[in-house]
Amino acid sequence: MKVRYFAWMKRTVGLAEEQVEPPADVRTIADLVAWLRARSAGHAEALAEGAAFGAAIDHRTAPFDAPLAGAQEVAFFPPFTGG
Amino acid sequence: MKVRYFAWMKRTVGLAEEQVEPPADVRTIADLVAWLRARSAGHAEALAEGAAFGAAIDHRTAPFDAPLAGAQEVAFFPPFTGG
Amino acid sequence: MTVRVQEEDFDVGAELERLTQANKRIGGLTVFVGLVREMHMREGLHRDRIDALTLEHYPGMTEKALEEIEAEAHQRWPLEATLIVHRYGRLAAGDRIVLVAAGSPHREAAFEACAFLVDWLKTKAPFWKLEDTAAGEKWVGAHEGDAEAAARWEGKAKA
Amino acid sequence: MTVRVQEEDFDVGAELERLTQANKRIGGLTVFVGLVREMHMREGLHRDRIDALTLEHYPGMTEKALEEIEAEAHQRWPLEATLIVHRYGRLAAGDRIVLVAAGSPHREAAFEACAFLVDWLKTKAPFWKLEDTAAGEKWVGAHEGDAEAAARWEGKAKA
Repeated sequence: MKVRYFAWMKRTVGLAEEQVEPPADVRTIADLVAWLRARSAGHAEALAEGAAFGAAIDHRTAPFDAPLAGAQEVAFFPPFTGG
Repeated sequence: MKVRYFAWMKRTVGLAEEQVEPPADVRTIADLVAWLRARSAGHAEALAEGAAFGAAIDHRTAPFDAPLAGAQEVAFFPPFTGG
Repeated sequence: MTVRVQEEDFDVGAELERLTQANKRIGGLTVFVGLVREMHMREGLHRDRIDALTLEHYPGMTEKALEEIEAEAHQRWPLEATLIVHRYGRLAAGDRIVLVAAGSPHREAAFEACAFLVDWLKTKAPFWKLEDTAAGEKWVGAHEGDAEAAARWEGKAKA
Repeated sequence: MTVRVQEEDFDVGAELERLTQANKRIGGLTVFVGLVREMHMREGLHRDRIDALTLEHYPGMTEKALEEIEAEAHQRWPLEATLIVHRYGRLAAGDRIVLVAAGSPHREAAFEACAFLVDWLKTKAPFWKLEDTAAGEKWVGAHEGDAEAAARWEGKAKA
């Protein structure tokens, strides 16, 4: 599964994207967030509890309880500020 | 005093404008309308009671009770349909 | 603040470029372009297509009315730039009739001011439309919705 | 229905000409142009002028999000034509960021749909602004008013 980070989360994690293979008990986005936090201090900071960020599964915004089954690409990003 | 007619009122009166010298007791636009009606069948039809039209004094919309004192140009027209 | 009443067409891109260039305080520009719409009109047994119309106006009063409407918009919203260009004369379906633009630091002000300018010019500027149909000429009646749209800005305090 | 995400500038006049030409059913076209506004930011003792920003986006997701927003507008209003062009990359004060246009037989629909498209793209399309200040880079926080503006269209029935 590919994980991508955008805007300040990319700088904080120190990566634009990474290939990960979480264990079988990582079933939702919330599970993935908790699992990713352990990868580095940057991950822990960017994905900290209470931080304002959202997620997408395969290019579509998804809530944190969305199941990861079949996901090719999961993205994390701060609130959008376009327009 | 110049009197001007626009849109269908111009066709109905048969004139785009005319120079008139109403008597001294014609003090308001309403007075002028009543006085102009007597000028021709076209005037009477265009300026008939109950017809939907408005007026302007010297390029500014004015209510029918507006005084004519000092007016150079009075205009009569149907409701605006621009834009 | 610019108001123009003209017979010839206008170049939307060039007008907007001129309006916003050298003003870096504009964050949002809202623009309205009114066009002659091809319409089908039913009257009795007849069904006519309206292919063209003629816009008559009141030279002298028109400019004054548009300038007052524009000044009113500047009173109500923090605007950096406004433009009204209105055509008169004969126009065919697809032709541009009017261009209205309002630029502000904030997009809400730009949107509201542009809608206000369009609503008020429809009911307060002396223009009249004469439609050409196969059956002959027909003066367009005032649209009830226009009076309602204009009225929603009456007495509203500055945003 | 057209959505484009691009680094290069767009030509407003040419875009609108292309959008409306050969469609004589459009009576009103409402357009929004978002521009980079020169801003002054106060932080502690410092007062910085923001002269430029960098827009990052999520290729692939951005286009999909904009297309969904556009499709939603067509569901809600009788639209003949819509266009969204959004830039990314480095932009200086005065530069155009986004062009949104909605054309309809009726001006009310054109105005509402254009405002809707702007409100929703601000909160539902994956763009992020990074401001360049003399003191360094600063990611722009989400604007509370944007969420409110977007929310006013939630659950609204078709006009």
